[in-house]
Amino acid sequence: MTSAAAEAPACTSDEMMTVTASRALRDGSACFVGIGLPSTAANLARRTHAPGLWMIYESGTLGATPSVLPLSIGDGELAETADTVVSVPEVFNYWLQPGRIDTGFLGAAQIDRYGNINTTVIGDYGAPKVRLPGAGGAPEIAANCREVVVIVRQSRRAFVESVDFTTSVGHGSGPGDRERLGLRGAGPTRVITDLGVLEPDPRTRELTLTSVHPGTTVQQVREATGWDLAVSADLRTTPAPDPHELAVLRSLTGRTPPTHDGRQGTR
Amino acid sequence: MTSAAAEAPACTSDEMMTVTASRALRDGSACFVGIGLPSTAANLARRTHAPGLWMIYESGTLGATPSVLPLSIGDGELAETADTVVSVPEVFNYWLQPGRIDTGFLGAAQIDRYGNINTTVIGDYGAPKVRLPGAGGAPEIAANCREVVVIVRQSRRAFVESVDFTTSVGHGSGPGDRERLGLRGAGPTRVITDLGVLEPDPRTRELTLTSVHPGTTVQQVREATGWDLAVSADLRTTPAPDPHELAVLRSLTGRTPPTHDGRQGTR
Amino acid sequence: MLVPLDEGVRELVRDGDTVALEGFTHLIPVEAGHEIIRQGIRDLTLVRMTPDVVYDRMIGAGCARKLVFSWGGNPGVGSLHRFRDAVAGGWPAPLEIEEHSHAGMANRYVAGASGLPFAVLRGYTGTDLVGRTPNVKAISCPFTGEELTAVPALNPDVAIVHAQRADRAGNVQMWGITGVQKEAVLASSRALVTVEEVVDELEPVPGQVLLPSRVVTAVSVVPGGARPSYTHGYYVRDNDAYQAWDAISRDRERFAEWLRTEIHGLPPAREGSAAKESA
Amino acid sequence: MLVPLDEGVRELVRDGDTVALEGFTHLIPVEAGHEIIRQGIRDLTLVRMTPDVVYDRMIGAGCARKLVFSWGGNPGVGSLHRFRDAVAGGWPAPLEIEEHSHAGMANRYVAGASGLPFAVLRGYTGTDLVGRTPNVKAISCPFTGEELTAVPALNPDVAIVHAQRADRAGNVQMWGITGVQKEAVLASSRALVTVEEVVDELEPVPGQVLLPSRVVTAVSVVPGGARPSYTHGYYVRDNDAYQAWDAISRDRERFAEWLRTEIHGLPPAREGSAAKESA
Repeated sequence: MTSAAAEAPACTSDEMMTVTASRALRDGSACFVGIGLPSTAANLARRTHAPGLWMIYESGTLGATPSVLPLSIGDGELAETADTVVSVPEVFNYWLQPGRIDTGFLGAAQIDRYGNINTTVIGDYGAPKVRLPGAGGAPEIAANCREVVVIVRQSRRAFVESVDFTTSVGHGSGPGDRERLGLRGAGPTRVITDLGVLEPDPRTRELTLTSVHPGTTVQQVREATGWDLAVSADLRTTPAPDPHELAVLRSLTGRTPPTHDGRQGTR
Repeated sequence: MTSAAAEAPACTSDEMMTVTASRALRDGSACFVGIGLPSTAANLARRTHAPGLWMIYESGTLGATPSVLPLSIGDGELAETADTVVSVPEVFNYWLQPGRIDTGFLGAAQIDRYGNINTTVIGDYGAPKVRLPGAGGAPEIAANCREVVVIVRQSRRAFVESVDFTTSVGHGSGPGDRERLGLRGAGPTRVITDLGVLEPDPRTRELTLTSVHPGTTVQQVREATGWDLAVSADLRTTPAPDPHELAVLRSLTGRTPPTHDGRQGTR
Repeated sequence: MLVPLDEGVRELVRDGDTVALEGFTHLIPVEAGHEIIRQGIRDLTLVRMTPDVVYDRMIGAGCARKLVFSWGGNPGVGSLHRFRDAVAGGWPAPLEIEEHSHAGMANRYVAGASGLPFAVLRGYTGTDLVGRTPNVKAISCPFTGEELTAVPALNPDVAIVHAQRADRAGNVQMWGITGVQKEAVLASSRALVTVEEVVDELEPVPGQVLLPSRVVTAVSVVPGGARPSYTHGYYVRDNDAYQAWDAISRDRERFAEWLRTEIHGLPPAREGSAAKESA
Repeated sequence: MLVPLDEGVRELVRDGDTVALEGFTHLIPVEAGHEIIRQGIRDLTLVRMTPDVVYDRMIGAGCARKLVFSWGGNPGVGSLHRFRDAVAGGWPAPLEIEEHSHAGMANRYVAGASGLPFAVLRGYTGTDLVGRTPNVKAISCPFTGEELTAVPALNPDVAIVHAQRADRAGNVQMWGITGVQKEAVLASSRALVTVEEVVDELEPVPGQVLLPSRVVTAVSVVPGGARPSYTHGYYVRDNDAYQAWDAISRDRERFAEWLRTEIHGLPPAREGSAAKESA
């Protein structure tokens, strides 16, 4: 058993990222799930260590237990397998806003050193280089979930010194900002990438590399980051996926039709 | 046919009041119905001249078509026969508040010359002579229905110079008051009693006797009123119930168990 | 999660709590109210849109310090005599009251369920309700300048509701007229639900409201727990009992006797011949 | 009440209107959107939480002057290319945008449905959305002083939604994921509903939302009217069509050809050999 990591089957960096994200979800907790990597990670968690994970999709399906990965936040199977389906205003007002959701999963087109997220626009708002889908549920997920986990592939394009547009507030410009803004959740507690895991420094709130995935070097992570990335004194190596996790993940993604490409962030 | 009134069967003053109230409801209109006389009048209307009357009870039953008079605003038959049952917040917020209801029916323990209504307390609020049930849905029915019809037995005890407590605003203290208060409905357009019909004077908003029931004198109505009651120059005699109306009313009340005594105002 | 009623009340309801036993004619948690009387819980702030016979009993038994409500009556019958006696006569204890309109109370629960400190509505304006509580204030629309009314959120310590059934995980299902119960449960710190029965699987029903187990603290199986009100699909309203309450509750002594025999299961105090028929 | 789709659109939707074709992945009124394109209606302010391919088509066809939204994408696929081209390239016409969060848009509809000028929520704070529209403002709780966010009501001229079925009186029934459609209909001055079928009696269904006929202006029977989205209980989502839209919409000419053949039923313009296969 001590050599489990060494024996772990080879996996892709996306698989590494998804399995790591799934492990961030506690059994019995409530999770606000977006389509794409968050949904894959949540469904993996529910089929491995967290069978009691309670998944909410913003379409109003509370406690959905889909047998395949949904292609959209409004797939029919989510409604069919949910404990109940409520209206969209109810999801946001009665479930998300009062802080009933433990974990919110978010994607990002850009993220800065304080975990602030852009999913709106690259470049100037009035004359955009790339117009992105926009906010969706993200601003209030980031504000009101007890904690937020961000899943995003790491690159200098995505990990920027300063986001072009703050769609969702992470830790603002540092300590005390969330409190000043009246945001009641803890904000991003983990950013899980294909290279490693970043967590806000408890003192400075700056995202700090706390774990690198097996086979990845700190230098590689720093090179994929658009700011001078801090590294934890207590840097760990992310435990590799175990064979069961990988088998379940591959079975899940294998059952998913090809139109689902897993790159849609919060939906 | 011209002698229909003369041939009308003898009826009680309560029957006269209920039939007159039922005639105030237009076919196809939406009516916010309270238990007691309003419910009796609305159900009578639906079985006579207004088969398309759409009845809302504040319990959330929209479009109920009960076969007997309900004993409470939350009877099971209301739910079973309704087009749909919605939550209580939805009744008030989505249906009453935006002005979707044509007619609100209200009862009163006291009513003053401007149609302001008390259903809260007789005497001093802190040391009441009679503690009444309170507001219920009445303040917002009075504010937000397109018009309000009040049904109340006429007496000096009920028709007072000034109400001990304004539970629901009628025409305030006269012309322009509803507009100043931001109340969007027209307020009480008719007060139907066991003696006659009072309507607000178009200029002064003061309740004015516009119709007396057959066999009732103006003097009788004035004696049952706690202020110097104005009488319309165009005073009419209320058309008596026709035999069909009376037969339907008696069949309705005959099917209603004796626990229903019809004196409960807005519920 | 599944506990006997006495245990559920003992664990969830404490002296001094703000408690909402909600129900809109249908599904009124009457038995839970009786258990609160039985346990002698005191100084409660009772909250409910439509306090009826169960609150009349709790007030008469001395459980309440304050009542927050919008319409207090015996539906289809008339007045609540114990409530009147407490307000006007201070018996068995003075009862503070805070009253609202239905629209106001409903929106106060909605704000509470939504994690907001207040709600906005078109209501109260021009009425004497405004001057009788600090909990109604004017608010201006920041876009149009129009003046509206604000009421603060209601967030009871405990909500108590009755429902048709629950599953073993504690998910609760109710249907028919469901009133403001969902909002009351979501607005409260704790929730006790009495149900007619527990089933393996909650077959969906048209018009159902489902309360996920994570917002329910305890479920107690209490068949008939809403009597004399009704449970849609299980039993009908006992209209005679509401009528009978009028006579029982008019008189302090007759009410005390009712409490003694019907709630506490003691032998009648006044009639020697009836003393053998203990409950 | 029951009218053909072309007549319903002609009577309810006018140049310059604010129109909300709502649907949350499920029950998207795609055919009604196509009919708007076909009738050449212009200068619309399009409102929707989740503009997807049908709005991409309407924008590309030049129907829209402005878009009010919270998430614009091709669900499960990626970007909306016609939307992007209108925003970044001004083609075929400049598109003004006003963007919100989902929570903000949902509450704007709720306020609109409730006859209130604004809604209050915990949202937007600290984001750059705030500076980009005058329609997000701070508001203080009059009881606690806490600062929250206000958004103005949305009250479109016309709401257009798709539902499973209606009865002959025009009562509409939908179930499955029902999103924000009830609020959109109640918030709007007029409402057009396309349905899969008309039935004599609307048998109640668990989870249903019923829109009483008095809030529905017109019903049109349009079987398959939500394709390529889905209608719960009738047909499933055509995921390939969403995928295919990505390629069609990337290119202005290919999109124009698609409009010509698929919406206007004209023969292909570019391929001589295909000209005989007119739609």
